[in-house]
Amino acid sequence: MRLRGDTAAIGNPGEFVNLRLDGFYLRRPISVCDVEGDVLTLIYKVVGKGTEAMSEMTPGTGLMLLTGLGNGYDLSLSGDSPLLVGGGVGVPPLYLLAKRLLAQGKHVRVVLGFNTADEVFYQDEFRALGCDVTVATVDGSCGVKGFVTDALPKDYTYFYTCGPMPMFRALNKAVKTSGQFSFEERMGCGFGACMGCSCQTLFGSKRICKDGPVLKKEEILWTD
Amino acid sequence: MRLRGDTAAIGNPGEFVNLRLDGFYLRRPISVCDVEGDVLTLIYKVVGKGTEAMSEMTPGTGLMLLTGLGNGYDLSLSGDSPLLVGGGVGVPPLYLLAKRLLAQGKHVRVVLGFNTADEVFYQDEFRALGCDVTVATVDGSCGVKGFVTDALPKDYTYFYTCGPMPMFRALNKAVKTSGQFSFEERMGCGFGACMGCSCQTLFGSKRICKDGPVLKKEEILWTD
Amino acid sequence: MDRLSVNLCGITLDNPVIPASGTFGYGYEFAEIYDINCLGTFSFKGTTKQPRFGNPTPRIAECTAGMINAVGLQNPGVEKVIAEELPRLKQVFHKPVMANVSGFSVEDYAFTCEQLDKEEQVGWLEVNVSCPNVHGGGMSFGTRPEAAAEVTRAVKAVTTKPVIIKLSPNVTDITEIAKACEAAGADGISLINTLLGMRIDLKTRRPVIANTMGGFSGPAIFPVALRMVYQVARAVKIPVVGMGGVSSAEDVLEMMLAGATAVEIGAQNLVDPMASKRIIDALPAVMDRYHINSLSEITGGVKNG
Amino acid sequence: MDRLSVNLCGITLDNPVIPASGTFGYGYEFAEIYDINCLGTFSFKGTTKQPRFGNPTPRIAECTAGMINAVGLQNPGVEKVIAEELPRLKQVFHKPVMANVSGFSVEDYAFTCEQLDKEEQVGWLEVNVSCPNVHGGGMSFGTRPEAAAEVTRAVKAVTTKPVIIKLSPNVTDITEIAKACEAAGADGISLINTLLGMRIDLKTRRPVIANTMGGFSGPAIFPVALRMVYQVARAVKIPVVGMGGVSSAEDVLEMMLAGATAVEIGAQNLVDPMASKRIIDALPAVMDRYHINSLSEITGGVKNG
Repeated sequence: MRLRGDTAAIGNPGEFVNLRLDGFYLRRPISVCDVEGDVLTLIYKVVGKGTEAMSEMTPGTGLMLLTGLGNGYDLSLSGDSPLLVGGGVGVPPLYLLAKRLLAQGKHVRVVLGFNTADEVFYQDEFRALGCDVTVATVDGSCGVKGFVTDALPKDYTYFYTCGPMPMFRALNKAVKTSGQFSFEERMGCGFGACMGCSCQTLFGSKRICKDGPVLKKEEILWTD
Repeated sequence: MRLRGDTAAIGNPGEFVNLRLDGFYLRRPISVCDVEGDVLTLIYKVVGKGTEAMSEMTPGTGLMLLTGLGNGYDLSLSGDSPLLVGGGVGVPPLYLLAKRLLAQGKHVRVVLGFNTADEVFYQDEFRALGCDVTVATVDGSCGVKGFVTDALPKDYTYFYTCGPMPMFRALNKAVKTSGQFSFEERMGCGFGACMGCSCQTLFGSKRICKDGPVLKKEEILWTD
Repeated sequence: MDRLSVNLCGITLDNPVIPASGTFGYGYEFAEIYDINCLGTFSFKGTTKQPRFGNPTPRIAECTAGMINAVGLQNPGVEKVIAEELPRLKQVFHKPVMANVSGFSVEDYAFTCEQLDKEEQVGWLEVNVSCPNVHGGGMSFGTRPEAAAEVTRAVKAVTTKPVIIKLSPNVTDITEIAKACEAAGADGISLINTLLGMRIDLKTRRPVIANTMGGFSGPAIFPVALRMVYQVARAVKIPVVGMGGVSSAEDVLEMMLAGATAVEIGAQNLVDPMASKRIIDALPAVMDRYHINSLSEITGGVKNG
Repeated sequence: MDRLSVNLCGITLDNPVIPASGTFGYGYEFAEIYDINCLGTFSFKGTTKQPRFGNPTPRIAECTAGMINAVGLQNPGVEKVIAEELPRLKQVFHKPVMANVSGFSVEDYAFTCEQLDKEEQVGWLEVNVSCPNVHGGGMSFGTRPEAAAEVTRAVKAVTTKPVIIKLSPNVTDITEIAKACEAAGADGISLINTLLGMRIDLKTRRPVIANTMGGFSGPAIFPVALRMVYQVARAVKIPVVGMGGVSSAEDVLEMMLAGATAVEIGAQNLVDPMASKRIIDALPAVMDRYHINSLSEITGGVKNG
């Protein structure tokens, strides 16, 4: 979905917007995939009635959304050759991140994980940016057979990731460097008021929507 | 408001339709003003949020409605020169009634009552049909000064009326013949299921939406 | 056994969808619109010993995602219901029907249930101890465990058909009342009746409802209804009939997972006369989407959070 | 006196609009969006004696016209609130603030209230005896008149500021509890806290909320809230603060006609961060439409139906 409007509040890659949808009480948080001038690109998967309604919107429809939500990724720690690891619906926010890192002259490696070939998306877009892209599918129908952890490069200076919890757990064990994880949680407000999405960290409780969604490896309290 | 659709279920003048409006739980009952082929004409006054929403609809919008609701007027009792008395928002249903009576070769007299000249509507349409029309306004700014009861013709064979309760009470005392009144009430379903709009009559309780909205003079139980 | 069918107190229903009392009359208004024999059954208009006109109008108020009604048990009385309504009902509906009964004294309830129990087409007696719209009766029986139990015992003593007690949600602990009814011999529990609600007309500064307050129903109350169905289903062993804001096949499944054996559809019948049929027609596809083979298997199937 | 201003327990508010506890944090998230000094006041995040992380996630479920939350009184504890939160709050809000307090024992409530009572900026203590999301405390105090009265007495004994008791709607007769609090010395009553609700995820067949049930709020509950405000306002002589699904200036007027002196805005702040400001800005025009000169005149102004 591409939207045109005031994107001034959108800063770091890894931030999200919160969409108001007719007939739904709560807003829908969607991570920012790309922003170019006043054009905002959001990529979402139809998982429930809300995203279903979004998929049925016709071009030209007006949407109310809150922008610039969440902390986003901290690029200052990337080093020269950062690694970006995306799993399924976690892939989109890495696109703007890759763009920004490349603009800083970094060598960006991207590993994208999916269940099967039909689910693979955006690998060409990442390549077009100039990233070095590896795809992994669980059933081997595209790229490396297995999980993203089976497709990690040998050396990288730092990592950034977004994806499902099982991937995070595996990745956390597999990585050799420090890095940042972008988490998902059911949110009430999306701007830090309701404490609906709090999680425990090694440094006290954090709100995924306001203190997150990106947390550094060192602060995460792994539970299962 | 003009709507195009299946009007097959619409029979008698005095029937109503029940409109489903986005964002409102209950439907809105609106009396049928006219029906020509597949074109249905509804005239409504903006009194609340529902009618306000209707007034903001753009041409081409689709609407869900139940048609052919209520009993409507019984034309068989009209005699040769029936009298139609409408007050304010009660005027519209009399239009289709007048049309049908004229089609039967009756001489139709119409008395329309309003508060003031700015509220007057549809008198020309009734004249265009070939009715003998008298308008009364409370402040005398148009037609006869006073209430519809101050503008009744001397002789008529029967009467049909729609309007507010105070007008009904006055009219009931003033008329010389029998006739039919079309009532308004807050409705739940509009088709006789919920008993939300029941009223007492001399012949037991009746549902305005199903056994009405039209009641004969002889069955009405006048309270206070 | 068909994948939609369920068994309610020994009687098999083709499906668990039951239009709720007071939203379906005695069936014929709907029979003009579709063949109501597609329903599991329906619960007819609440019947009392004496005829009642009910409350003054306005009896209806609109709310966000719901409505308030204060009809007040308008009905012709049990004698006329048996003499006039049931024969007409028999013409359009050919399955066991649920007889909904209200009263103002324990004797009222017993008398009316005893009469209806003798009617061949009556399959279940749904005893409404929870009407919010009548004074000195109705809900007062549903807010005290002893009173609800007393009504249950009195009705069971004079009837042979399954007795389902319909409970009010306007209580601190609905499981107490459900357990009291079960102990007194109830064959099932149905819930929830309407929440007590109110609206004020800003123009007139009067309550929209002539009776001041009324029963609030519609999709707005679904989460409260689901919670109470879940609580009661875990508190009693007898079948639970869930209702309250159900307006889709998905809602029916959610109610059943929470513990309902069958599900009543209320206000939705009023805003969409085809609602109950639409829900029944939608069930198979929605069941497929959630990998549900047979409805009778999912009652109470919710896993712990 | 301005046409919007009202007096709550001896303190004049510029307007009756008060963001409700748990939907406005300690104010600064909103202060980033607009100048919150336009508010009558606001009730800050429920504070307890000890720090609390609250319940496991998911804590939020969406419903038709509302939401369920089960945050479970997450807060840093009264000591940190006084040491860290209130100084920050003072930077962005320059009016008396309402301190919302919860506890797990009568002593908890008294201790926490005594500490907050000493804080200069605290104008009122709102004592929450109605949190549905914590076990062995919260709501249990709000469902028994004696318990609510005991908390009230204990708090009043150690405080000087007006004490407003926040009641639970999950009871059979809320007026009993309100009257018990009034008799025990409460200076005001606020209601309603959330209705206990539940949703089930059809995909996982688990409750959407990790804690199984939670507090249901939003426009869906407005008719229930209005009814209870009406009942309580007629049962007690102390001021009533109305809340529950209020999302427009019209809703504010309806609450005040029902008997509210001031009105809290809850869930609406979460879906529209500007909601409380929008409502305040809309009030004058809406008052004109309904010929209301001054808000302080309409409290309890509903005529009999």
